[in-house]
Amino acid sequence: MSAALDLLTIVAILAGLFFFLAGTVGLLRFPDPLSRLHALTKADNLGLGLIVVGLLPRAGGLLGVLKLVAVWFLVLLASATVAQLIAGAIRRKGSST
Amino acid sequence: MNTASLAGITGALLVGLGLFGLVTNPRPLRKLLAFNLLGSGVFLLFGVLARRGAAAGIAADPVPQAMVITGIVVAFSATALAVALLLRLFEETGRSTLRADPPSKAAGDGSGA
Amino acid sequence: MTGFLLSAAGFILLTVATGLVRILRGPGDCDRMMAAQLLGTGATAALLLVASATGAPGAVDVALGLALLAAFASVAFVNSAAPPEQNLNNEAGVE
Amino acid sequence: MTVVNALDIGLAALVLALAAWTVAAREAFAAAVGYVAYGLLLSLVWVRLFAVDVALTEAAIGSGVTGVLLIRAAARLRGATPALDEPLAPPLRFLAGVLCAMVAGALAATVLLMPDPAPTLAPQAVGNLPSTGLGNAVTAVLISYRAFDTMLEKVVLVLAVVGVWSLAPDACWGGSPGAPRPARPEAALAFLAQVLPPLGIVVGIHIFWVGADEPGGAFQGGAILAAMWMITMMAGLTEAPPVSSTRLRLVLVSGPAVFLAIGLAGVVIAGGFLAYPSGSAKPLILFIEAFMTLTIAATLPMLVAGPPEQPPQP
Repeated sequence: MSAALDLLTIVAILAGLFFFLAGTVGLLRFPDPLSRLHALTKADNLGLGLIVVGLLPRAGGLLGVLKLVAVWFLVLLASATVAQLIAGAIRRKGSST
Repeated sequence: MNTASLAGITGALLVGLGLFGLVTNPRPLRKLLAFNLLGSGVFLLFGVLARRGAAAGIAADPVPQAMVITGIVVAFSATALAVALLLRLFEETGRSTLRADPPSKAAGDGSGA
Repeated sequence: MTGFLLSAAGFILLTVATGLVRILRGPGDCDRMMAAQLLGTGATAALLLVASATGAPGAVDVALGLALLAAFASVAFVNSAAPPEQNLNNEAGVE
Repeated sequence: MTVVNALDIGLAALVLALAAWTVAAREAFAAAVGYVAYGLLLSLVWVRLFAVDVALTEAAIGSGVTGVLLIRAAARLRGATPALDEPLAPPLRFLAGVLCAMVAGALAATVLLMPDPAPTLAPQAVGNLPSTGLGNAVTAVLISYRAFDTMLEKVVLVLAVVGVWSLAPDACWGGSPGAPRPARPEAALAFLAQVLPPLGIVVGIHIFWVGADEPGGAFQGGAILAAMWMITMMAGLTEAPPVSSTRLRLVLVSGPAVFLAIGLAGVVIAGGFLAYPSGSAKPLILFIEAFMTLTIAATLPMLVAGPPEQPPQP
């Protein structure tokens, strides 16, 4: 059982790392600000989310699980809002950025 | 090299960097940023002493830790006061500089910022 | 396992650090803000991994604090990044 | 061990790179963004030093609240004319660089030459914990062993607010600060400001409460509560209260006032200024901390909001 959980941890964290990498590459390589914003939210949502999933078996107790899920939820909330706000700021500035 | 010594060297370099920015950058807001860097470098040196003072079952000496916590809060209030002074100076004179040179009508107010 | 978690934390830091090139290059302030946002998420993830690996008590609370404050810098940026003429209309009493 | 080393070295390099950017950036705004990122990473360094209480403070105040303060300031100073700000002449710059490098080098050498393990007060701090009833030695140092220090530090916070307020133009005295409100209403931001505070208030009180036994405490919890008030102001959901508000002023001074009152009562009851009667130390400490949390939660947003900028409403 614990071997299976360890496997879950490793697979989920590796997948999370992939999304962090993808988000960063997108932030660096995409040509315009709105696509870069798109890449950024992938790292926030999926990257951190998969890492939280991977760490859940090691959380130790209900409070630990709740805290991890709360971290993910809060970052999701922040990233969704910030994406919206920054997209608005980019649009108002036009293509000058 | 362990974590504590590495953090100590980082802290020392931060003090150097902060000092350099404070001395060389003429703009007040940048001086403020540099001063905060300097301060956090000093805090980090406290943290190194705390970590090396691990004993009695706790991983870091609590006394320097408590001093750093107080320090962070005081540094913040000082920064906030300085920012308020700077913004007020800018509002009064339309400039954000520490020079008391003419042609400013309110330079006397500002030289103390 | 500890080694794996710490390496993962290191990898994330390395990745988002590369993203910081956007703070250097810009070109716009929006891009700088995005890089800072990515660094915030990366630091939260690295913190969770380090907390799980070393078992430092309370480290998850730090991640919780970072997550709560994740949006603050960007919100302050968007609030103050309004075009100047709009700024004047809305904050007539301020200038 | 090598993985840990690589992680620490990478983290240190990143912190230093961001610090260098903060110093070297051409624009003040870019430098402020760099400083925010720097503060984030610094809290990671504090976790690596096992100073979790400090990491919490750094995350909440050093990066979050200071970030809002600096980004607002940088944005508002953007119109400033840099005409009179010519940089130092290159030879002087070089000299300054050499001197600062020497300072840094001397400090680094001192750190490396200092005894390891360092002299420590940890055994005494832990040994006296039973008399305070606390489990977190850092909180014990703050509120009990070095209580005088912490009380005066609260006074400093209130003095800073007085200093900021005293910068108000004459016509605006008694009015509201120009709170960090949005330039235009944003539905997404309003949503965030409605969902975040309930959670944040729970987390803030949790961190204050567990501070007695685990990392946390009045500073950290109060800073998170302060951030929650700030986000509602930043979203335009609430206005900053006028500085003449009696309620606001009472909250601002309640922390140091309660601390001082209990300290003075200690002279009579426990035989010393700021001494706690044995047996009831823990409830008293928590009582003081509750008011300190409140004071911090009110002070930090007022410091960020700045001096009054609107004339008082009749």
